[in-house]
Amino acid sequence: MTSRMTRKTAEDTLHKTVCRVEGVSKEGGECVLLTLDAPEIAKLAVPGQFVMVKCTDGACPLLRRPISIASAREDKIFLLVQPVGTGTRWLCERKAGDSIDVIGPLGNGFTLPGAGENILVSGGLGAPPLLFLARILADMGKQAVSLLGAGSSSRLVLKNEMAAVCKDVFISTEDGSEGTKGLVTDLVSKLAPKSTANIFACGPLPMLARVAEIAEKASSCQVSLEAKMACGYGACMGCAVPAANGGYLHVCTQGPVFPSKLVMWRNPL
Amino acid sequence: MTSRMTRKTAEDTLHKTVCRVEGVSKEGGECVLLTLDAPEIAKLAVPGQFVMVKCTDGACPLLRRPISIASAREDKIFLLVQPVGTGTRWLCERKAGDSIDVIGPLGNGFTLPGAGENILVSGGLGAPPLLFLARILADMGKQAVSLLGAGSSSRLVLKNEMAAVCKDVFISTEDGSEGTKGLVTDLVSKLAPKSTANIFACGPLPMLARVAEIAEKASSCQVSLEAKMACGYGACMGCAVPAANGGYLHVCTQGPVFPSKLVMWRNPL
Amino acid sequence: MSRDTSRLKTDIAGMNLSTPLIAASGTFGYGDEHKGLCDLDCLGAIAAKGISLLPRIGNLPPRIHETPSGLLNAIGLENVGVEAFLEDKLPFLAKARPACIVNILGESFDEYAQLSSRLDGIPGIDMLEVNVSCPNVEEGGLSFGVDPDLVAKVTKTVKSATALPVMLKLTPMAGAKLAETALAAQEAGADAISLINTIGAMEIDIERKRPVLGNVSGGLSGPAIRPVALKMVFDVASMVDIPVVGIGGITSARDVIAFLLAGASAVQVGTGLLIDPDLPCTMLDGIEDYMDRHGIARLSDITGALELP
Amino acid sequence: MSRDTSRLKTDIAGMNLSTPLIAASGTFGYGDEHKGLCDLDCLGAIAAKGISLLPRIGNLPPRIHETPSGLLNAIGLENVGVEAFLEDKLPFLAKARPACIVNILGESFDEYAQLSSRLDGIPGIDMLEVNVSCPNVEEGGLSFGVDPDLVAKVTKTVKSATALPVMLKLTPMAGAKLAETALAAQEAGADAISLINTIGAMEIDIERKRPVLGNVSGGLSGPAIRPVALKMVFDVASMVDIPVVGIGGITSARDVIAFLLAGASAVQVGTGLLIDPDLPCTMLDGIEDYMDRHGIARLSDITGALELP
Ligand SMILES: Cc1cc2nc3c(=O)[nH]c(=O)nc-3n(C[C@H](O)[C@H](O)[C@H](O)COP(=O)(O)OP(=O)(O)OC[C@H]3O[C@@H](n4cnc5c(N)ncnc54)[C@H](O)[C@@H]3O)c2cc1C
Ligand SMILES: Cc1cc2nc3c(=O)[nH]c(=O)nc-3n(C[C@H](O)[C@H](O)[C@H](O)COP(=O)(O)OP(=O)(O)OC[C@H]3O[C@@H](n4cnc5c(N)ncnc54)[C@H](O)[C@@H]3O)c2cc1C
Ligand SMILES: Cc1cc2nc3c(=O)[nH]c(=O)nc-3n(C[C@H](O)[C@H](O)[C@H](O)COP(=O)(O)O)c2cc1C
Ligand SMILES: Cc1cc2nc3c(=O)[nH]c(=O)nc-3n(C[C@H](O)[C@H](O)[C@H](O)COP(=O)(O)O)c2cc1C
Ligand code: FES
Ligand code: FES
Repeated sequence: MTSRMTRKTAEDTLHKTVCRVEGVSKEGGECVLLTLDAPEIAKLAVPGQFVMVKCTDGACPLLRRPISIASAREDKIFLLVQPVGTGTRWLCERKAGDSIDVIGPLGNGFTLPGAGENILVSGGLGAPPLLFLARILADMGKQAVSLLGAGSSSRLVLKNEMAAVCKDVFISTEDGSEGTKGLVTDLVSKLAPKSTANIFACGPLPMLARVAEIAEKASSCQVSLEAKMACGYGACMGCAVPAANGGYLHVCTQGPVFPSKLVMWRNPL
Repeated sequence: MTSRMTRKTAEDTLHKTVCRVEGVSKEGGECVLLTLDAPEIAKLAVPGQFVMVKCTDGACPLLRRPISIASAREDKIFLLVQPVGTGTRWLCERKAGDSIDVIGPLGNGFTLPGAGENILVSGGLGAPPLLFLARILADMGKQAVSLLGAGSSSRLVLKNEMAAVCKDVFISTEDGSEGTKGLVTDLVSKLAPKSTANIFACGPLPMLARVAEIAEKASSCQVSLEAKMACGYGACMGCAVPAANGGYLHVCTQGPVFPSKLVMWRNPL
Repeated sequence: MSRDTSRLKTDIAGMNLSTPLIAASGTFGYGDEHKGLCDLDCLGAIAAKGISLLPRIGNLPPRIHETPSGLLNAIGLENVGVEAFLEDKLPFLAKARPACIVNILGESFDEYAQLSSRLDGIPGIDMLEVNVSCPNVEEGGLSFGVDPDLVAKVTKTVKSATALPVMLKLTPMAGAKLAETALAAQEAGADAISLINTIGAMEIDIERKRPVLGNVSGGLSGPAIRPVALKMVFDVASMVDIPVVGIGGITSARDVIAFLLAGASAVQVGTGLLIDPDLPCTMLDGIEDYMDRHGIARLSDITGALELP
Repeated sequence: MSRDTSRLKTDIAGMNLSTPLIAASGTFGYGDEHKGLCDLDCLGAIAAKGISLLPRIGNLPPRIHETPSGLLNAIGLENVGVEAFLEDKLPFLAKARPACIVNILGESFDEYAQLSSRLDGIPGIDMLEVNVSCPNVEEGGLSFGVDPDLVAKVTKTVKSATALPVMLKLTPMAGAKLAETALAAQEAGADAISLINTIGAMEIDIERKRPVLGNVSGGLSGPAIRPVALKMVFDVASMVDIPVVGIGGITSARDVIAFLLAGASAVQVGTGLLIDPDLPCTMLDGIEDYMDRHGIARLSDITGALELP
């Protein structure tokens, strides 16, 4: 690994801003891609970071929701949101011109790779931070292969966006409705990453665990984890996940991106 | 007084229905007039009754809000809503085609008058139930005079609707921007209701107290009261207001319309 | 009704309930206020509004106030008194299919004794639920329910005055002593325990610099208190051997099942019913769906089935 | 900063606060996590995350869960331990304008004694806040805070080990005994009282049939508990003569004023800060507006000014 382009949030400045929704577009799986005007956050954001979003005009739900930054360009940040509950449903109902209260950029990002092939593995809604990463890699002239997995074709997200910046995009669906039938981790196995490969993965925990296993001999394997968060910036100690060496990792400040070797994969939660 | 066209809810059937918003129009004072498709309720409703409205798609606010039935025609009921807090603001943001969960018709209504002149006194947002009453009186071939009071001209509601069915409409505004400058109770004093007059009043408590006082010698004076309500149908005992003879009246089942003589007007709350 | 609720049956101290859903006292009146709003057949029982020896006119208004996800009330136990209850209200309750639980409250042991013996042997009553949240006039105003000894004494008083099954309704104000009060009730002969009653609370109108309730403070109910109630039910159910009825902020099938898993044999729905009187029917659908998905044959298989880490 | 907060000044047991807003322990880390999110000058004091003698890694996740208008947490008092605190964390807190309150917790009297004497005389610390919600290992796991005698003993232990002002942080789990615990603390020499800590609670994942928290149960905070906290603050403030700091679900200027009217001299903001770290500044605007509208010259004129019917 070479340059660590991101930093711990505690050493930097965070922003809380009420920003305008500039655009809204539908994606697969009922997801919505929001474009927000958030210059302070856009300026600082790096792939892997997230924002904490207030998902109400009133008081319910109480807590902000963590959402990955799916890209940052000029003054804008992009969020891809899947409606799974009260908060994300509210977000998906926003219209251009509405306001959203956002804190960010939070957490660390992916450590950018030196040499070697770059493999981006997204399961389910893992694609957003990896799209941001793919775009930055492309800007840097580095090539990447994107593996996208989903339950079925209709639930795939950011496929075209990924294709625009990656050397190859391979798709797997559990029902076989698009690409290879099976899990995205099968694609990783098939690719048989070399020891020079840099693997970047985001998705459900069992998928990450399997990627970490397959990637044992890769040059590096970074995973982006999820945890319930109350604050998102290191104040509450709520976002702990068990560490490989005993003790806990804090997803919001030490992560969400971790070298896979730091994470306790057996019964992690 | 003659026929009591309304009844205690406990003797009849109530309806809980998720109804469609058929139309939305703006009124004075940021109020919104909602037309709801609610055939079961429309069929039964009489002037003075109200509905309990769930003011959220989610879980907050917790309690339904009481809103007067501002008229019922064929399958429709009309609600005039003033945005004062979370619940009423949510209601005022509804669009045609949305759904609203409503329980009604609740409470008793005005006792319809026999002979004599009918004076309808509305202060602030007191007009909705009195418009319903005015329309029914017109249908019955009885004449009514409507006194409408508001803080200023821009906050007057249902003026034209009242004018369409009343013999006369007199207006007062506190800032003198329309009609007589002053309180609507001054208009009542000026009219000097005869002993044959039937007075119907709805509005803030101090206004009702003053109307009750002026109307002491009128043939009848009925007032529509407000109280915080948890259920609206007699189950919780939350909506008590002090009665003239000691003890309490329950606004949701015994009211909201009461003969003014039953109400304790000194320090009523 | 067409619903087959046979696998939803439950039994609390010999009282048969066709469903595990009980209308909580004070939130369903005397059962006859809901014409058309609630299919009573979805309820296993109705706990009537708390009854005292003499009628009570209740507290000075305002009596209710909404708080974040909660309802603050100080009704002051307004009720018609036991004689009018028997005359005017019981006939409807006795006739309705849900079992009839009479919730009683006294301000002295003697009042509890008189009430219980007056209700003893009256057809149509299936159980007494003893509200011990009331201030105890003999002991200086603290509620009976916060002291295990007083809870035991109230229980014995009621038990010796009636042959009806007796359910003690615990108050969360007992705090760290809650499990002790539950054990005291059990040892004194209670047939079942219900919990929780409302949690003491208040709200202030800062513009008028006054409490919002006429009674200064009141009791908090609704979803806000649900996680507190759930822990109390879990704690008590793991201590006692008699059936436990869970109460507090239950507003969905999910909530019902959570309380059953925590150890309740049935639940009461209060504030949720005030808002959605048809909630019991919706809940039964959800409970049946859950039982289907998890292959659960009998409701009692859910009770206490929580797995601990 | 440009805001003139002179009329917002308050004094708690000799500790000067430029505003009545204190960051509640455990919800503001060690004060240095918020770069850019909070103008620290809006805070009168920061109560640091609870410190124990030795570092604690905290509880098994999941540690937090959202409930209706509430936050359920079982962090397990994860902290760096007193030595690392003094080395790494205190310097920032000591330098910042808000006063520095160190929140301490022990599992035995001896731990409280050692912690207090270790912190005694260290520049930059303005007050100790004693968390008595922790399970008491010597007395079988019930928390110190539910028993007035134990509260008195902890207070004496801490007071005799330090010259710093000592604020006892009461737990709502004392229930009906709460006012007694407050009086016990006062008599044992506490300089101030803060309340409430979180209320014991739990939530269940019905699909997995397991508690949602790794620790089975946790503590409830946030707006859901505000009416309960407000009553407890009112009850305690009417009993004791030492200053009371109100805590529990405070998320607006209105809430701050309600707690002051109920008798608090200052307040702590916890869950509200996690969500909106800039809340203190918004609150100050609202408090000043209120003082303007009501012609109130000094903050202390609000404390206890509630009028009863
Ligand atoms: C670092 C990070 C990045 C994320 N990025 C994205 C993203 O780019 N797009 C996206 O759609 N989602 C993302 N998520 C997930 C998203 O935060 C949750 O879907 C959201 O919090 C659910 O909130 P809700 O109110 O819609 O659902 P709820 O009704 O609260 O619950 C629905 C489900 O979401 C889970 N959940 C609830 N609160 C949280 C929380 N605070 N943190 C994590 N999970 C929670 C619940 O356990 C439940 O399974 C991310 C999560 C993390 C931790
Ligand atoms: C019988 C009756 C008929 C009514 N008819 C109408 C009508 O036709 N149109 C209309 O706009 N309003 C009407 N109201 C008033 C309306 O119910 C309140 O404005 C509404 O409940 C406020 O809710 P909110 O969430 O918007 O405000 P909140 O944020 O809850 O509070 C704003 C204000 O409304 C008051 N309020 C809150 N809850 C209630 C409640 N359950 N009952 C009464 N007051 C409450 C509060 O004390 C506060 O002053 C009527 C009230 C009653 C009792
Ligand atoms: C308006 C109201 C009136 C109540 N009256 C009584 C009562 O008379 N007797 C009683 O034991 N409990 C009474 N309760 C408490 C409820 O039965 C129940 O224990 C409590 O509300 C918690 O349940 P919930 O959150 O589902 O409402 C009352 C509650 C409310 C909200
Ligand atoms: C995540 C979290 C961690 C907490 N940690 C502590 C602690 O270390 N020491 C303590 O005394 N209180 C702790 N508390 C309790 C708070 O200081 C406060 O008393 C409680 O949350 C109620 O206030 P609130 O509703 O404003 O959050 C913690 C609360 C939360 C939510
Ligand atoms: S979410 Fe609060 S510390 Fe990570
Ligand atoms: S509002 Fe419940 S009885 Fe009137």
